[in-house]
Amino acid sequence: MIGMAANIAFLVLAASLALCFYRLIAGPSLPDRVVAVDTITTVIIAMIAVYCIKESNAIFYDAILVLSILGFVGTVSMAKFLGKGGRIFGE
Amino acid sequence: MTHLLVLPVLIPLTAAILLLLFRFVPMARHVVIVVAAVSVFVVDLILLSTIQSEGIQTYRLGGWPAPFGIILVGDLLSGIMLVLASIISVCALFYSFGYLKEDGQRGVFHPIFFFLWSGTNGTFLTGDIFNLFVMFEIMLISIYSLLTLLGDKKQVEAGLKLISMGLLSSALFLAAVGGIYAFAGTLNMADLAVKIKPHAGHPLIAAVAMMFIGVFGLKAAMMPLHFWLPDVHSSAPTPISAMLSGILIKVGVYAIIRVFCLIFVDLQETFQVFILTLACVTMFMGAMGAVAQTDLKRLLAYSSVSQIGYILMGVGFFSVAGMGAALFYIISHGIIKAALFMAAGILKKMKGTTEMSAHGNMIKISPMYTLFFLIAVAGLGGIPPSSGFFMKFQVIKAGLDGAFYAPVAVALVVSLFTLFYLVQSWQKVCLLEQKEAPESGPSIKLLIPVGVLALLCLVLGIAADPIIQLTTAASQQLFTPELYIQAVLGAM
Amino acid sequence: MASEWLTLILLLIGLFFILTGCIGLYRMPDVFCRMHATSKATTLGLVFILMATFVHLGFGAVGLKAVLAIVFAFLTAPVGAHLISRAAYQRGVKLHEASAIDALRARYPQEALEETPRDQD
Amino acid sequence: MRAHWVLNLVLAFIWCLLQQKLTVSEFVIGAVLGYIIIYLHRSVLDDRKAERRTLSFKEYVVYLVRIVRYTLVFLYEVLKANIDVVKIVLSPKLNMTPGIIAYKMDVKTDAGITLLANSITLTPGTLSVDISEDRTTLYIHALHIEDAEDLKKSIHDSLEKYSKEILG
Amino acid sequence: MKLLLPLAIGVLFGAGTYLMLQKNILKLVLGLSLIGHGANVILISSGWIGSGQVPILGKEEGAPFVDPLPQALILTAIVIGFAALAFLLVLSLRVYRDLKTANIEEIRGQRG
Amino acid sequence: MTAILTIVFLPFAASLFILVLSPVLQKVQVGKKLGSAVAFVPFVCLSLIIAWIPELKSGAPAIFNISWVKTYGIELSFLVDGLSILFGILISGIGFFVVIYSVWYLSDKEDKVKFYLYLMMFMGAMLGVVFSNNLFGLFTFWELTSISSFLLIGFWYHKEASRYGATKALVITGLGGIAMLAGFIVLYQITETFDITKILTMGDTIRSSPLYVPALILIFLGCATKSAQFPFHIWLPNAMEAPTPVSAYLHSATMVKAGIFLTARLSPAFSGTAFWTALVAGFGLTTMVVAGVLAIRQTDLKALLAYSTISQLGMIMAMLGFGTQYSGEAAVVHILNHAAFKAALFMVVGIIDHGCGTRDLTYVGNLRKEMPHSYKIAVIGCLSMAGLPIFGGFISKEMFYESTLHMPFAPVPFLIPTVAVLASLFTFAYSFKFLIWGFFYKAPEHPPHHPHEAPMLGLASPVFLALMVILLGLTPGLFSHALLEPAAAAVTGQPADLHLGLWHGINTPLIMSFFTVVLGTVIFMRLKKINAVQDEVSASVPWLSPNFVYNKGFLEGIPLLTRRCLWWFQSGYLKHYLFVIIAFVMASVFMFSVSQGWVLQLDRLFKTEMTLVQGLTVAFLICAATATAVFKNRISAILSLGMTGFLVAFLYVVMGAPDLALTQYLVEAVSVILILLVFYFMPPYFEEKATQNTKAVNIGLSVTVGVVMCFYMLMVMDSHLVQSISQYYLETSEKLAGGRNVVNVVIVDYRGFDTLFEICVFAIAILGIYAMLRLKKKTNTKTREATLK
Amino acid sequence: MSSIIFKSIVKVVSPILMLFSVYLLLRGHQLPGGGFIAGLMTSAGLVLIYLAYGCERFDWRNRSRFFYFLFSGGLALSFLTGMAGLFVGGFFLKSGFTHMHMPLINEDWEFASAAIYDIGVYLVVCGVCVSLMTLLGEEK
Ligand code: NA
Ligand code: NA
Repeated sequence: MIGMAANIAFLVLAASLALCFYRLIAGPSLPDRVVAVDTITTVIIAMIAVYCIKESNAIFYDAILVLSILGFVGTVSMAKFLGKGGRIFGE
Repeated sequence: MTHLLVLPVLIPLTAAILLLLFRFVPMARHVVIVVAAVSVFVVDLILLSTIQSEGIQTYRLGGWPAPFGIILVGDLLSGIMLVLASIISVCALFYSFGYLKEDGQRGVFHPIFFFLWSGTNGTFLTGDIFNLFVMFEIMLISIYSLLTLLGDKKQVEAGLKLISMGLLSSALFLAAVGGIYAFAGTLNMADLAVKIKPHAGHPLIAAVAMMFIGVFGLKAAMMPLHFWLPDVHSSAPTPISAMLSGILIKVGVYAIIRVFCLIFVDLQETFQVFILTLACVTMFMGAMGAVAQTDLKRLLAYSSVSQIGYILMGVGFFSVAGMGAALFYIISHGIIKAALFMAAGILKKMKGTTEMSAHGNMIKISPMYTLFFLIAVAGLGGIPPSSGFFMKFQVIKAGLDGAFYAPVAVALVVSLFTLFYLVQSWQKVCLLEQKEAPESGPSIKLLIPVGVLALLCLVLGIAADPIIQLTTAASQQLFTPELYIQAVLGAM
Repeated sequence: MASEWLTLILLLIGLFFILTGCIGLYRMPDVFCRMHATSKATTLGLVFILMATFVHLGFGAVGLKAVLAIVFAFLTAPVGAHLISRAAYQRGVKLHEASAIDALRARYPQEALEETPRDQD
Repeated sequence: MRAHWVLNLVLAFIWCLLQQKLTVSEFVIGAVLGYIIIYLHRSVLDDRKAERRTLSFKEYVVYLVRIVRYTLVFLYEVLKANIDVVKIVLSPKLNMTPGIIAYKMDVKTDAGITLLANSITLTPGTLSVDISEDRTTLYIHALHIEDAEDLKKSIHDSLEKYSKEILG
Repeated sequence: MKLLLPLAIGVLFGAGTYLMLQKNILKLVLGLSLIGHGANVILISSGWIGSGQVPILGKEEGAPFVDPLPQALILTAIVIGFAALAFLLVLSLRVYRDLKTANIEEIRGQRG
Repeated sequence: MTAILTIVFLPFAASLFILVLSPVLQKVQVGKKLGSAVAFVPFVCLSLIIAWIPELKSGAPAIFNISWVKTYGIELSFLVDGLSILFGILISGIGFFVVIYSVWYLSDKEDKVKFYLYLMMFMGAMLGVVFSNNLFGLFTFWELTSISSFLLIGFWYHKEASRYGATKALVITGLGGIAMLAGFIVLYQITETFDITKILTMGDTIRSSPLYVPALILIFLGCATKSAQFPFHIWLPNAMEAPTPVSAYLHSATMVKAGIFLTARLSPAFSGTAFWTALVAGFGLTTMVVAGVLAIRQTDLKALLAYSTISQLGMIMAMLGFGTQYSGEAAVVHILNHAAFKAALFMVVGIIDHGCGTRDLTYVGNLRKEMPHSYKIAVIGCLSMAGLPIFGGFISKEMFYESTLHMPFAPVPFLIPTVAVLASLFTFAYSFKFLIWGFFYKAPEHPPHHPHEAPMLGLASPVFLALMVILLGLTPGLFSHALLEPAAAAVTGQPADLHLGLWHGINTPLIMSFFTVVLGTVIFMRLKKINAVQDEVSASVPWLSPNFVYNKGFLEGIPLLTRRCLWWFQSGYLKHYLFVIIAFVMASVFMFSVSQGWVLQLDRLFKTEMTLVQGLTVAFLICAATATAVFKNRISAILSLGMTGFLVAFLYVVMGAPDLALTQYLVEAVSVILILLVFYFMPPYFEEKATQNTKAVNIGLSVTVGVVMCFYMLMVMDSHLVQSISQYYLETSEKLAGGRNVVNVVIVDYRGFDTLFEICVFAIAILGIYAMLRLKKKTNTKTREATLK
Repeated sequence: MSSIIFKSIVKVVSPILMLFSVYLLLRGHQLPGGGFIAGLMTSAGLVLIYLAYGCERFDWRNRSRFFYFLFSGGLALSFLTGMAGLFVGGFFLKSGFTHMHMPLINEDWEFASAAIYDIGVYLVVCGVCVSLMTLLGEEK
C-alpha cells in the first residue's frame, strides 16, 4: 500500500515539478524563476522524503537536511545577485 | 616487499606538501627542492635497474590485493618513462630558478611542479584505469595552473583553450571508464585484459578503445586533436614548455601504448590503419605548421606535433621493432625538445620575445649557446651520431620491416622538412645580423640545463646500444602482456 | 497499522499543499503573489511530508532530524521569500495591476530603483 | 554571553539528536564541538552589542510558557494561512486586491524583528518584503488589502504581541 | 522506460556541445558542466541493476546491493570536476578582464 | 688499428681541441700560426695513408671493428682498400694544400678558429666516409660532412647569399641523405648486414632481389644529391659563396666526390644490370651535358668552375654507370685527374679574386702579365680540363670515349658516344673561356683593384697541384700500379691492369677527341652569341631551372601554402577547435562500434528496468538540460543548470547512492554560487548573431553528439557481462576495513590513493587560482611603479 | 546591504550547519558522509555567513594564511596517515582500525586510520573552498 501511495505521490510531485518548470521557463521576471527554483528544491526534498517512506530507509534523510540548507543558500545568493546593492559577498 | 615502486610518486608528493608548508621560508624550500629532485632521479634509476634485473615489479597500495585495490606496476616501459621524466624535470627545475625571479611566483610554481611530477610518475606506474584518470587530472590541473601562472594575455587565452579541451577529454575518459566497467566489472588493467580477452570483438570495446584514443590522443596532440598544443606550448613559461613537450605529451602516447598493448591487444589490427593514418597526418601537418612559423617557440610546438606523429607511427606498426623505435623516439625527442625549448626560453629572457626576427647573432653573443642549439637541431634533424639519428632510423627500419611503405615515405619527406625548418631557425637566431644587441647575454643558470640536455643527446647517440637494447626489451615485454598480467594477478 | 494510516494521511495532506503551492506558483499574477503560495503552502506541505516520514520510519531511524528539517523549513522559507521579494522590488518588478497600495514606493522611489538591473529579465 | 551558552547547549543537544543517542559522552562531545563552532563564529554572533539581561527562574518559566503559546498561535495562523491560500489558488477566479503596506513595529531587537517578519510571512495573506533602514517599519505584501488598518491591527494584536513577549 | 536514460545522456552531451559551440564564454562553462554531468551519469549506470539496496552494510537480507564502486568513482570525478570548474570560472574571469570581452570569437588566439 | 683510427679521428681531435681552446684562441691573435699548425693534421694523415700503400698489395683489405649499436649491426668499422686509399690520399693531400693555401688566403680579420674547426671536422668526416666499412658508420660521417659543409659554406654567415647557399646545400644533400638512410635499410632487408665487405660479396643476391630497384634508387638519390647530379646540382653553384679554400676543397676532391665514392664503392654489388646503367649513366650523361651548357654561360669564374665540376662529376658518374671493367678504371683515373686540376684552378680563382677584388669576367681579363705564375697554372689546369694531350685530363677523356664505345645495354648504337662528344665540346669551350677570357681578352670593365700576383705562400699549393697534373699526364704509370689499380679493383671487383699512356695509336677515341677540339673551338668562337641565346631562354622560361622549384616552390611556396592552410585550419577560434575535436571523436567512435557489428537490440530496450521515480527524474533531467542550453538569459541558464545538477543528484538518490547525492547537491550549490560570484563581474549574455548556416551546423553537431552518446549509453546498458569486483568490497568492507559505508570505505581505503591525489587536485586548483587572481595584480602594481620611476 | 532578518537567521542556522557538517564527517565511514561532503557543507555554512555579513568583515590578510595552512595541513595529515600505513602496516596507505572499550562511559569506540585520513580530506576541502570563496568575494 505504501508503495502504491509512494508512486502516486511521485506522480503528484512530478506534476508539481512540471508546474514549477513551467514557471522556471516562462518567467517572466528573474525573481519568478528564482522562486520556481526554490520551489523545485522543496519539491525534490519532498520527493526524497517520499522515497524514504517507500524504501523504508532513513539513509537519505541527511540529503533532506542538506538540500533544505542548500536550497536556502542558493536562493539567498540569487536574491543578493539580483537585488540592488554591492557584491554578493558584501555586506 | 620493497617500497621502491611507490617512491617516485611519494617523494615528489612529499616535496610538494613540504613546499606548501614552507611557503614562507624560501631557504627551506630550496633545500626541499634539491633533495627531492636528486632523490627522485636516483630512485628512478635504481628502479629501472631493478626492473631490468628482476622483472616487472608491483606494489599493492594499502595492501589490497590485485584487482580490488590500486596496484602500481613497474615494467620496463614505466621505468624508462620515469627516468626520462626525472631527467627533464630536474633540468626544468634547475632552469626555473633562473627563469622565475619572484619568490611569490616560485612559491606557487614549485609545489605545483612537484605535484605535476608526482602525477606524471603516478601515470607511468599505475595499473588501474581509473587511477590513470585521476593522475591525468592531476597533470591537467597542474598544467592549467602553471600555464596561467604568470598571467600573460596569451597564457590566459591558451589556458582557456587547454582547459576546455581538457574538461572535454575528462568527460570522455569517464564515459569510456563507465563503458569498460559496465562491460568487465573491473578497473585493474591486467584484470581488464583478462576479462575482455574472450569478447575482443564486442562493439562496446571498440567504442571504448576509440574513446581512449580520443582522450590520450588529445593529450598527445595527435591530429586533429592537437589544436591546443601550439598555443599552449608557445605561451607557457619555458620550464613548463620543456616539460610539456619533453614528457607530458608523451604521457598520452604512453597511455595509448599501455591500453593497446594490454587491454585491447586484439584490437591492434582493427586500429592499425587508423592510427597510422593519423600518425602520418600528424607528422606531415605538424611539420608544415612548423615551416610556416616565425616564432621560435611556436615553431618548436608544431615540431612537437610532428614528432608525435613519428612516435605514433612507431606505435602503430604494432611490432616489437616499431614499439621499440617509438620508445627510443620518446626518450630522444624528450631530451632534444626540452633542450630546444629551454634554448628558446633564453631568447625570451633576453629580449622578451621568441619571435625569430627579433634575435640574431647569437654566435657572437654566446658561442656555447649556438653550439648547444646546433647540437639539438642536428639531433632533431636526425644527424648521426646524435640520438636523433637512431630515433628516425629505428622508426623507418621498423616501417620497412613491416612493409609499411607509404608511412615510411611520409616520414622521410617530413624529416627533410624537419631539418629544413630547424636549420633555418638556427640560422635566423644564431647567424643573422641584428642591429639591436640585447642588454646581456644568456644567464649561465639557464644555459647549463640546455647544455646538459644537448650533451645528453650526443651521449645517447654515441652510447645508443644499451638504450636500444633497453627499449627493445621493453617493447618485447609489451608484446608479451602475459608477463604483466601474471605480475599483477599472480599465476592464473 | 495505525502508523501506516497516519503516514498516508500526513502524506496526502502534504502532497495536497505542495500541489496547491505549485498551482499557485503557476496561476498567481505576479511574483509577490506567487511567493505567498510557495512560502506558505509548499513549506507546510513539506512539513507534513516530513512528519509522514517521521511517523513511518520512527524515532530510531530518523532521530529528530525530521524536527530539525521542519525547523529549518520554518526558519528559512520565509527569509528566502523575504529576500527574493525584496530583490524583485528593487529590480523594479511590477506589482500586479490589481494592487491597491504600494507603501514601499516611498522607500524606493522610481529613480532609486536599479536603473539597469544587473541582468535583464 | 548568555546567548552563547544557550546556543552551546542547543548544539550539544542537536548533536545528540543527530547521533540518535542521548548519552553523557555524546552530550559532552556535542558541547565541545559546539564550543569550538561558537568560538569560530564569534565575530558573527557578536556583530551587535547584545543586551544583557538576567532572568530569574520564575521569568524562565513564564518565558517558556510564552514560547509554547506563541508556537500554538503561530501554527494556528499557519494553518489558516494555508487554507486561505488554497482557497485563493484553487478558486476559478483569483479574487484579491494585493498591495504593499508599511507597518510600524514595536519590537526592537534583531531576533524579535526576525521572528515577527517570519511569522508574518508564514501567516495568512501576508509576506514581509522589506525593512526600513531604521528597523522600525516592516513592509508587508498582502493579498487582501480591503482595509489596511485592519490588517495592521490584527498583526499587532496577535503575532507582534507574542513575538515581543519572547524576544523583545 | 529504459530508453529514457540513454536519451538523457544524449541530451546532456548534445546540449553541452551546443552550448560549447556558442560564442559566450559563460556558455562554454555551462556546456562543460552539462557534459560533466553526462559523464557521471554514464558512470553510475555502469553499475546499473535497476534498483537495489544502498551499499551500506547492516541488513544483509533482501535485495542485492547497488554496485558501490562506480559511486566511489563518480565521487572522485565530481570533486575533480568541481576543482576544474572553479579553475575554469576564474580563468574566464581573467580572460574577460585581460581581453575585455566575453565573446570567444573576439578572443581569437594566435592564428596559424 | 691505431693508424686507421688516427687517420679518421685525428682531424676530429684537432677540431675538438680547437673548440676547447677557442676561448683562449679567440683572445690571442693567432695570426698565421694556427693554420700552419693545423696543416700537420692532413700531413700526418697523408703520410699514414701513403705508408699503407705497400701493405695493400700484399694482402686483403684491412678491416677494423668497433661495435656501436649491436642490436642493428651498426659498427664503426673501417675498410682499407685501394678505393679508400685513393680517396684518402685525395682528401688528406688536397686538404694539406688547402690548409697551406688558406694560411695565405684568410686575412687576419677572419675568424680562423672557427674556420679550422669546421675544416678539420669536415676532413675527418670525409675520411670517415671513405674508410667506413659499415653502411651506418659511413652514413654518420656522410651526414657529418653535410653539417660541416653547411658550416663551411655559411662561413661568411653575415652574407645573405652564404646562408642561402649553405641551407640549400644542406636541404638538398639532406634530402639525399634521408633517401639513402631508407635505401640502406632496404638493402639491409636484402643482405641482413650493414657490413660493406659482406655486402660487396652478395652482388648476385642483391641484383636478384625484388627490393633491388628501390634500394638502388634510394641509395643513388643520396649519391646524386651529394655529387650534384642534375637536377640536384643547384646547390653547388650557390655553395661557391664559401671562401675559396673551402670551394677548392669541397668541390674538387671531397664533398662532391662522396657521392661518386659511394657509387663506386657499391658498384660491385649493384652494377651490371640494365637498370643500374640506365640510372647511373643516364644521370651522369644528362648532368654532364646540362652542366656543360650552363657552364659556358657563366662569367663568374667560380661559378664557371662550379658548373664545370658538376659536368665532370656527371662524366665520372656516367663511367661508373657503364659498369664495365674498363669504364670503372677510367672513372678512377679521372677522379684523380679531376681532383688535381680542379683544386689548382679553384686556387687560381682565389688568387684572382684576391688580386682583382672580383672574379667576374666582366671586370677581369688579360691577366697573363699581371699574374704570370697564376697564368701558367691556369694553362696547365685548363688544358687538362679540356682534355688536351700531355695532361692527365687527356688520358681520362680518351678512356671515357673508349668506354662509351663498349658500354653494355646501349639503347641506340652511336647515341652514347655522340652524347659524350657533345658534352665534351662544352667542356672544351668553358675551359678555354676560363683561360682565354681570363688571361688574354681584355675585360669590358675595370676591376676594383689593380691586379697583382699572390705571394709564394699563396702560390705554393696551386703550383704543386699543377705539377701533379703534368705528372699525371706524362708519367701516369707512376700512380697506376700503386694507387689506381687497387682502386680500380675495388670499383670493378676484379683485379685491374692499367696501361695508361698518352698515345695508343690512332683509334676511335682519338678521332672523337679531334672532333671535340674542332667543334669545341667553333663553339668557343661563337660563345658570345650562344650566351645571348641562353640568357634569352632563361629569361623567358625561368621555371625550366630546378632553382625555380627550390626557390619558388620550396623556399617560398611551401611556407606560403602552409601558412594559408594553417590560417584556415589553425584558425585561433576555440569554437572551431572544439568543433573539429568533437566531430572527429564522435564520428570515429560511431564508425568503430558499427564496424565491429553493433546493432540496436530493440527487444532488450523495452524491458523496463527502471522504476517510475527514476523515469520521472530522468524526464525532468532532460527538460532541465535542454532549458540550460536554450535560455537566452544567463541567470535562467544557471538556474536550470543548478536544477540539472539537483536532478542528477536526485537520480543518485533513486539509484541508491546517498554519498553521491549529498556530494552532488553540495557541489552543485557551491558551483552555482561560484558561477554567480564570477558572473557578477561579467556582462550578461549578448545576442548571439549567427548565420542560418552556422546555426544549422552547430545544431547538427550537437544532435550528432547526442545520438552517438545515446547509442553508446545503450551499449553500456546492454553489456553487463561479468560479476563486478565490487562483491569483494561488500564482503570485506566491515571485516577488513572497519566501515559499513562501502562507498566511503572504497574512497578512503581501497582506493585511498585516488583520493589522495584528488585532494591534491584541489590544492593545485586553489594555488593556480590564487596565482591568477593575486600574482598578476602584484606584478601589475610593480610594473606600474617601475614605469612611474 | 543585508537584511537583518537574514543576518539573525544566519546566526542560528550557521552553527547548526557546522555541527551538522562535523556530524557528517565523523560518521562517514559507517553512513553517508565523509570528508568531502563535510568539507563542502562547512563551506556552504561559510558562504551563508559571507552572504549575510560580507567577507570584508574577515580580514583576508589574517585569514588567508589560516586557510592556506588549513588545506596544506589537511593534505599533510592525509599524507602522513598514508605514510603511517607504510611504516606501521607495510604498505603506503595501509589502513588500520581498532575497537576500543572506553572505560568511563562503557562504550565501544572504533578508531580507524581512515577517519584521520578523512579529516585530512575535510580540512583540504574546507580550506580550498573557503579560500576560493574569499578570493572571489574580495575581487573588485
Ligand atoms: Na574519492
Ligand atoms: Na572531470
